[in-house]
Amino acid sequence: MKKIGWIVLAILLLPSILNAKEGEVKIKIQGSTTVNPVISEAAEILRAERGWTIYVDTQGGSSGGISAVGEGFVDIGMISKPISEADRNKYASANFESFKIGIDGLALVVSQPVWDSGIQFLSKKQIQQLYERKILNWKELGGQDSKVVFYNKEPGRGTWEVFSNWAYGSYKNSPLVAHPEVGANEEAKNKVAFHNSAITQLSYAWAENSERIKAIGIQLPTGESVMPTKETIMSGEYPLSRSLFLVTNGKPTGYQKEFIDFILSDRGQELVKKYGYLSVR
Amino acid sequence: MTNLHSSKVLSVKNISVSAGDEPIVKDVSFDLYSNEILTLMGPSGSGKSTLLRVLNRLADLESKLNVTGDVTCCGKSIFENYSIYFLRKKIGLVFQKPCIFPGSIMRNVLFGVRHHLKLDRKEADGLAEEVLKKAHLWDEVKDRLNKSASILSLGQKQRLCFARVLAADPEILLLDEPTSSLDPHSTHEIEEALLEMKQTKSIILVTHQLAQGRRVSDRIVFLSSKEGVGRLIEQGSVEDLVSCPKTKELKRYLISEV
Amino acid sequence: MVSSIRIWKNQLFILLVYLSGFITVSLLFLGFILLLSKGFQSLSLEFLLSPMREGGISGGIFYQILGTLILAITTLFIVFPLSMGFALVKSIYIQKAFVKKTMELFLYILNGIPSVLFGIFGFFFFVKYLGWGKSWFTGGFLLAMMILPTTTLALSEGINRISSEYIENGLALGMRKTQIIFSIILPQSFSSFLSGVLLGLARAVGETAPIMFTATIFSGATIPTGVKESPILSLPYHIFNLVQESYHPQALSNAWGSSLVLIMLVILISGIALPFRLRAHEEAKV
Amino acid sequence: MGILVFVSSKAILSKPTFPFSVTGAFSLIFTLVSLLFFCGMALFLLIQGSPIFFQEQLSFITDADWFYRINQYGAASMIYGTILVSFLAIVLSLPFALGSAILTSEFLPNSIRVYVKSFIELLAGIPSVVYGLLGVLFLRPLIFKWFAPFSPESGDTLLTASVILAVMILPTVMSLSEDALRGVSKEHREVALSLGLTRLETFVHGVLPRAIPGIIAAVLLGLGRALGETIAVYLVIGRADNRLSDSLFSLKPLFEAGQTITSKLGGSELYIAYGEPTHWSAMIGLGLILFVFVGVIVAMGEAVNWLGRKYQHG
Repeated sequence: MKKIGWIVLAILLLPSILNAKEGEVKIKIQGSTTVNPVISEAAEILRAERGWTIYVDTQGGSSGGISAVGEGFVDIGMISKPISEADRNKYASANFESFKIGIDGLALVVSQPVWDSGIQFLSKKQIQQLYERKILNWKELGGQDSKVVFYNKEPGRGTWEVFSNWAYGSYKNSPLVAHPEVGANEEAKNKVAFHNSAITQLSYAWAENSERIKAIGIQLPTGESVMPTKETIMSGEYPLSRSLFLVTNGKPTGYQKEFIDFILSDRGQELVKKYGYLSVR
Repeated sequence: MTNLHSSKVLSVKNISVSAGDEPIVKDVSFDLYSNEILTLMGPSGSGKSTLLRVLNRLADLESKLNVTGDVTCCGKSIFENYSIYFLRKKIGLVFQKPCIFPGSIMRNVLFGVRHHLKLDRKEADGLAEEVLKKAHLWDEVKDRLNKSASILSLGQKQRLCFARVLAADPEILLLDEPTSSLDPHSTHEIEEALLEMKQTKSIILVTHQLAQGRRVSDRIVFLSSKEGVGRLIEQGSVEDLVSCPKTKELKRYLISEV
Repeated sequence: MVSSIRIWKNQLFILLVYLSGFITVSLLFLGFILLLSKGFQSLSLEFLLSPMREGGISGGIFYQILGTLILAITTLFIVFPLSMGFALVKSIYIQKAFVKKTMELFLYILNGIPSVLFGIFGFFFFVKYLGWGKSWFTGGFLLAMMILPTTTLALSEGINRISSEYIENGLALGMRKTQIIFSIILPQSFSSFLSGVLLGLARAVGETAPIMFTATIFSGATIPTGVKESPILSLPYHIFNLVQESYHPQALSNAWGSSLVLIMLVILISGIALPFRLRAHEEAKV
Repeated sequence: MGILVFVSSKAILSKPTFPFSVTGAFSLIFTLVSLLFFCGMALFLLIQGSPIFFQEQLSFITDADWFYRINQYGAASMIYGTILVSFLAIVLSLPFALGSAILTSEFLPNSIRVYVKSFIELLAGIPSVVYGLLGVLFLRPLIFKWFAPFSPESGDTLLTASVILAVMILPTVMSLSEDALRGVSKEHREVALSLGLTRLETFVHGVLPRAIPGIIAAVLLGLGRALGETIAVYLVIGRADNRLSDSLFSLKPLFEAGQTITSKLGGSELYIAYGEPTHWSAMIGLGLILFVFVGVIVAMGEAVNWLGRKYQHG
């Protein structure tokens, strides 16, 4: 017991002993699953080529990223919405620097059967009624007779905030609703794909050319309707779009700056395009 | 007649033991001289075993027992100026029921002593052989020392326990009815070993078999239970007590045993 | 003549028992076989040894396996001495029965605490309050605390089974308390202790909730250096992420593969525990 | 005299090197580490979880709506979800668990029994995230198809969560119940059978009375595990807040998405809550409620054991 005792006491005191060993390049990134694919692949490339250690965590989505940067646990935050005033007040001590790395449309995707039954364009009004559960069956919009299931993005997510800002002017006055929530984009896409009469907010890049789910067009107040495509998003004709940002606390220096520059470089933007987003170039 | 030139090794002075308020043993005093076999004899339930456990302070463990009176060993009281561990090394106790620890015969023999002494391989083997010979078990186990001890017979196991106690080289040996459940051959071996042991150690043997007491012991302390409390009735040499018992309890016991 | 109602009721009872038993065992067996077959389809050496790519869609699970092993070893190193100390204090050093009983009740309550509460407390205390960020050590420590009750109870049951005869003989040989602990008590209760530790470890390896907030991240962690801000990947959390991407066939097959590897690990650990459990069982009979 | 003289003169080891027992010291330190951790955890739950109770008093438990954006916290729907899912899991798993426990302990010969028992114990060890995987891939579409007449909202419903939990706790409840049944000595069965009782009567009158405490303890342990399960429930319950049905016994909520305390705690709301005092306190308040639930279950388990022991000897 004497020998084991000394060893274990050392293990319990390990934390203070071991963290003296730093020095190796370590970048910590946390945030939205919308931005994650681009950053994860970039991290893999940089790890292979330059031997950097880059940790990527997607818990909490955009708000998770902002809080992690605000509290200094993470060097770079990935967010799929602009930094709002509320974010700045919550972390007064941090001054957020954001770098736009791409543009992404935000589509409302429906299950394939809903699309096939004729629901291909919806006006903002109709979307609001769906969101507030005033419309409960697709046949009220001329579609198939089945119950509407609205998978709502978790309020902490950037995608949700951008959707609410568009639908209700500002997310603050969006109504309090109780839909089944989905967190990451993967989960949202997964649930709508497996369902036959569901709708959810999803990044356009994720919805583009995938089976079993379809991105619907928006009927503008002027009457004409616009389908979300790379062109309509770029031209701004498609109203629902947002930029993707990397956020740091104060001016990024050293390896963090190099990382952000890499994303903004041609190779980085190639990755942005590879995953269906629009490059900032 | 006690051999005068030998010194007093252990003396028990008015020891009484009670469990809570109910007495078990009342006011017992006797002395143990060096190189002598003293037998505590009497019917079962006369507190013989309890008394024995007082001598190596195993009784301290049972919280409900309280002991009054004193026991001195080589002039010093065992309750004050002895480290309890050293005391138990000096006064070895062999239990009635043999208790074998898991492991080989060799490991069992050295089980006690290896906590007291640092012994290298050679010393350990030498010591094991020495005490196994003293316990008259060597010839039966010498070629399977590393085999598990559980395969031994009951008699062999008891002799192994005897060897285990001897390994720590105690000055005084206490034996609590060691042969009560053993076969005649093992009983004879142990009694032979005790007689040889007498040259170097002093021994207290607890038994209720009169025959064994007469065969082995120099002196006898006869205990009996009056109104459920163990009392010292008579003590003296084997001849005195057996040939001319003074008290009626001893007489009744001798008749019932013969 | 035994009344027919009794016979009929008896037959019904036997039928129901056989039916429910058969359904349960066969369904569970089918599920298990399905799990193994799906898992084996996507298992390959390359899958086991290469790092993860594209968020788990492609590439292997090497660092996930490594992370899970790091967690398991840390948990073992922490729970082993802690529960040994706790059990020794509870069964040997403490004499008063009342204190022993409260310590035992304490363990039963802790055994019931849901694992997510360990995750949240870990998140608050280690990640945020102490400022360690996500760290493999926190994960190992929390898992160790989670299975501490199981292992401690296993050891103290082993100790209580030792007959006082052995201890009395040890005392009579003049052995000190520490020597008695190490040469009599621990050797004889060790097999039930080890089986408790290994079964606890098998459960800890599969836990996700405690490590989700405190030790694992989505990608990028390899071999942790130091303790602060040194997260790891882990099999359960990886499966948790892949399950949510199961529309993607490659992600789905990776999920099956990872599940199979995790189950293999659990079976391996419980398999090692088997001989000790049998020996502990024998000791209980003796 | 040979070795013995040599032996007694050697340095006597029994004098300790330290004034106190090192093992005792280390055992105490390690016990303190464990006690400190768990008291810290209990204090954490109490101190951080109680402000919400002071602020909302009982409405935190009775109010169903949880809208953290306007700092309105009501845990009723989650408490309802947790209780409904856990008890339904027990109800669904008990007949099968007991059935197979009786089968293996009473009817199966020893050779087969060992294989079945070790297979079931193996299943008890399978991690819950793997059950989640099975649930998402097989159970969800199945529930969606089979219960179409009840028009379930989607595959993720309280029912799916209950079934997943039932399958998860089945092995544990079964193997513990079987231990309880095997605990009854063979003589009881032989005596009853020799009196001409049928297998059913032998079981009901001979075996069951003595095994009841063990079985109840097994059920309570299963319930405790069902209450505390996070990951598998998180994946299949749909995570919809504020779903509290008006009447307690209507079947409708079973076919709708819902939320339990664990699925809320397991989500990413924890990240959003950190830093907002009331929101954080509400989340930890949920943890406190769960802690109380489990404490009650364990206390009931202890009471059953204690009663069982008392009547066993009575």
